[in-house]
Amino acid sequence: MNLFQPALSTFASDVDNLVMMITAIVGFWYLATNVMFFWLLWRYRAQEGVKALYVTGHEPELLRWITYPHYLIIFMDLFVIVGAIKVWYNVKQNLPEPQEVVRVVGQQWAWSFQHPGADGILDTADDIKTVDGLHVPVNKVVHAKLESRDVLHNFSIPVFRLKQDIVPGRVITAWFEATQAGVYDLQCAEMCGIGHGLMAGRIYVESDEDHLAWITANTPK
Amino acid sequence: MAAFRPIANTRSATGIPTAKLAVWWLLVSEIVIFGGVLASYLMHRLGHPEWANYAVHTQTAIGATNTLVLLSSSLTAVLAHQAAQTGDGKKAAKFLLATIAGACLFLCFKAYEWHGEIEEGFVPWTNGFWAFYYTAAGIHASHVIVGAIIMAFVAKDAYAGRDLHRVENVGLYWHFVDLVWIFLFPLLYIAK
Amino acid sequence: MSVAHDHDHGAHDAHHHEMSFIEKYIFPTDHKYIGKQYMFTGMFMALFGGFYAYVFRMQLAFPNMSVPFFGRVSPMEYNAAITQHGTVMIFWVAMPVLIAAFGNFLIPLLIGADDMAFPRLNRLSYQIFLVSAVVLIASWFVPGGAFGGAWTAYPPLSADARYSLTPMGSSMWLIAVALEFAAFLLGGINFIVTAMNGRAPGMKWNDVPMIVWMICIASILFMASVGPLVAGAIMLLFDQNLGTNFFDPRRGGDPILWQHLFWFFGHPEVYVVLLPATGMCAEVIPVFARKKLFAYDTVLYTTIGTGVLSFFVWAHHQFVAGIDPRMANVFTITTVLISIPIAEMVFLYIATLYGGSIRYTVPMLWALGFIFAFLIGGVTGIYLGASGADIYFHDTYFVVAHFHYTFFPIAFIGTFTGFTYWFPKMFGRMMNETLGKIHFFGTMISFNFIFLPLFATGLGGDHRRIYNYNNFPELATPDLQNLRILATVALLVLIAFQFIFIYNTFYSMFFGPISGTNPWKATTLEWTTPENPPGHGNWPPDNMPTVYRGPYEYSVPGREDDFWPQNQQS
Amino acid sequence: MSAEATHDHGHDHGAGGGHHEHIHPPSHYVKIWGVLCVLLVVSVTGPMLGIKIITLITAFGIAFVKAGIVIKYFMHLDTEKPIIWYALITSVVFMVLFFAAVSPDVMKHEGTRWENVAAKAEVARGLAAGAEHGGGEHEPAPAAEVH
Repeated sequence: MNLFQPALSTFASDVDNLVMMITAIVGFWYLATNVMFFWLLWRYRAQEGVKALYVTGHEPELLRWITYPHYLIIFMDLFVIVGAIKVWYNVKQNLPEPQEVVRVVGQQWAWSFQHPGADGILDTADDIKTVDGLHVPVNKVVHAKLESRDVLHNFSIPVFRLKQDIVPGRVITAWFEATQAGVYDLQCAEMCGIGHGLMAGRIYVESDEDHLAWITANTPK
Repeated sequence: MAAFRPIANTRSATGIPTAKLAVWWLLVSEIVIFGGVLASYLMHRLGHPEWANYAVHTQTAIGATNTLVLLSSSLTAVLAHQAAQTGDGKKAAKFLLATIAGACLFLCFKAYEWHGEIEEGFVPWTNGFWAFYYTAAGIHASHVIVGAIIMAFVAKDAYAGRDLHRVENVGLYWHFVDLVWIFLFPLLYIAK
Repeated sequence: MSVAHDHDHGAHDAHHHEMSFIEKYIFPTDHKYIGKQYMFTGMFMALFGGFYAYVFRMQLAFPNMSVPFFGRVSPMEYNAAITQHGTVMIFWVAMPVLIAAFGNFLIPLLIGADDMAFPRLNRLSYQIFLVSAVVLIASWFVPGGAFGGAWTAYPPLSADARYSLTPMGSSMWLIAVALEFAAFLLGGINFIVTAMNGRAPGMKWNDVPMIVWMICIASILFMASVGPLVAGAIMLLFDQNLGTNFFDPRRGGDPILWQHLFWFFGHPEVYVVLLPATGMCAEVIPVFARKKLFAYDTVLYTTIGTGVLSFFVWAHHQFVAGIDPRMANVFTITTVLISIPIAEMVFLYIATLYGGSIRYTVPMLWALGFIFAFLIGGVTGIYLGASGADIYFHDTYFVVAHFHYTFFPIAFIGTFTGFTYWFPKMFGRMMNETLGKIHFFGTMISFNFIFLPLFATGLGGDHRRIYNYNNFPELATPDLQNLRILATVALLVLIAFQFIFIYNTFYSMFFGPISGTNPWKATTLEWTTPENPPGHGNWPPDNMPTVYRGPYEYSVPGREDDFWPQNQQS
Repeated sequence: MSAEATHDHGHDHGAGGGHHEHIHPPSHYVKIWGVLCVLLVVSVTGPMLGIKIITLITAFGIAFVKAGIVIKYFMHLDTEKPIIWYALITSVVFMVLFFAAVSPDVMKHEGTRWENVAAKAEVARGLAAGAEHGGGEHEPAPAAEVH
């Protein structure tokens, strides 16, 4: 059974590694806590003639058992914070120079895409407009200008580990660099009304030659 | 309204009378309600310099008069409290009636003002400024109305010499209504 | 003020006053009856919330099949079902049962008072709540259908009927929620004031049972966070019905503002319901471990720390929702930091078991089950609080599974803990232990089988609020579909086990063995009432309890009994 | 004034059970009301000078002074228990926090990788229309596509 989506953008494996690191940290705590928990439950079950201890919990030699693990949690929190911010900075704040800029427009309940066409510039006569299919070259930094005509939508490509809400009235820029050619799902991940469950798109990641051929074939006359 | 009081009501572990403590907590919840409106208004106002053009049409004179009315009604509210402290329920009731009169006067000015503005075509759906103008002042005005009604009940009891501690409590609420207006006045009228 | 002396007579008169049927059962002011009203209204609403869950889980497992008792689920009905499920479970089940029902029933009893400080305000609070529930239920049957814009109600979808296509449904939903807030503001003021002022003589701050602290701190959190959303609800109502433009970007408004207004309340709200549930554990674990709560003061400080921190984390719900990415870094730090007080609190509860003499009664099992389940909910929250990982997890079933591992323990396991523990005090009879244990294990096992698969589908990329995954090729795989079916089957099992609970409750209420006034041999004041269940006023007015010690004095050395009630002088 | 206010007269009020308070004569409150009225006049006339910094000080600075006077002398918060102070201050601080954390998204119209084009267009349109057209009425909202 292979549940997980492949990691097919330059930052997808960063996100996955962060998830692995968090899994290691919280998995350790989860197991440690549960071992302690169930051991205590078994060890201190009610037994004939055994009276419970009378302690307040403020005795230093007992409270140590709480505070030392606690310092360790604070220490490990730092790893999570630093790791999360590093990935976040790379995906959401840092913006590498674009090699291609596309416009993505969400509306109830369909996608439309505007590609720059042969001249590589948006909003010129040779722009290619498509519905429900976004065509991008592989191994190129692509900027997506996200716009909405009506309500909130979300530009989500699971294989790229990319997700960004589209807010009407705003232009939000997302970036990605695909690492493998193919056809993948592009989904709306923000409640946008009755047809939210129908708002599917496809992203076509093409090699340079295929992409050029697609542009040539579809440039409006 | 000589109400039955549970023992819980008559205790005072904090040293603050129970009803007064409740009013203070009520004010805490009111601060965040008005805080939400005013913070939202303020961030839009600072982000939209063009709203100054719309704010020109608010009538500072009426706003200032209403500020005076509310300040004066706060004075009568605190005088009612003072009378209640000395145990003079009838005097407290009279001062409360004066406060209610202030509330009514405030609402009359408000109605006149809004009538004129609506006549000129400034309605809540005109633009963002007028939406906030009517909403913020409207929530405040609804507090004025509620305060006046509660004061009428308290005045009735106070006149009969019952539950004089309520005079102070309703006064606290009234001063808070006054406080909100003290901030609404410059935000909606003066800043142009 | 100096003449307000008449209350002494008032208090005495009322105890001699015979109450009519209507006064006692329909419009009671007695805190115990109002508590029970809240309890049963909440449980009644849980039936609706559960039914909606059944409808949409069936649709997800068997797309486009006719669901028994419902029929075919249209996309509109699916959206309405998930929206109303969320709204009902949080605002009409978790809030009324955990805060209002237990708060009303327990606070006066545990602090040794005869009633709430303002009994009629209390009754008004319940009545407003009841109206809000009626408005909500009515909104499911109006033309256009129930509101389906998710419980977060993000505009512009919720602000404009041309987008949501539910003109009446969305306004009535909003009015119902606003009324519910008003009810809990009144109730909250009452709880806080009663606990601050109405305590029995001698009860110092560290003699107050933890559940009272928890409910009061929760009420304060609610009060301090809900204001902006009340204002926002008025603004959204105007947007819907007057055509104002607070949240509509076409005309100068800003939809992001609503998200902030909502989550500024929405996140503290999680802790508003969490704290009472942890409070139940703090009461139940010491009783059945026959041991003092481990480090009372520290538990209290971690609670306050959690409450304060909960105001600084709200935007982690909005990491990818269009806020400035730089702000996300601040909120990542605060969010991960909240693990510090919460982890400490869980450790302290576990540490209470050390050296104990643990009896595995039904309430104790539920309390331990809460810790077990909440641990999973807690650790999975770290994934979502870490902004980098949230890019992938946002709005997937991983989120759904995470918050159900917090909310299910809170709203159901916490409630079962408190309900089975205080049942003898509420109804004077014991519940059946065997049925209780069957219900416990059945619920715990099936609950885990609902939500563990959903972590997996979330990792696999399942987005929330999608009524049919067949439209997305990557998600329409048999592997994922089998997990969805597993979750749905587990839900059916879970629902089936609840009938045991319902039977046990109503049978024991009338035919269970008489419990006596202190069946668990507990120390807190509610177990010292002369009558069981306590009569009006709880204690005779001339013999109200006085407190001499803390609430968890179990197994004190040198004493014959292993418990030492708070009101016993020696 | 504060020395007088903190002076303990030991007057016991039934319901309070140990709540002490000093009773001022009515003239005391009338004086405070007079001060408030003078401040009101200043806050209205100050902005008429048309100097921005004076407008800000007189309008908002004086609003805080007036609020302080009402809170201290009318609501008697100065003689109230500290717990009330903490509760009120906390709620105000939370609102400041709310403003601080939300304004980067709502007050600002652009930021890292996003731009609020609708708000910018609204500002430009409103400024261009100028004060004469006053209301800044919108054109009727474009009808949403019907599906």
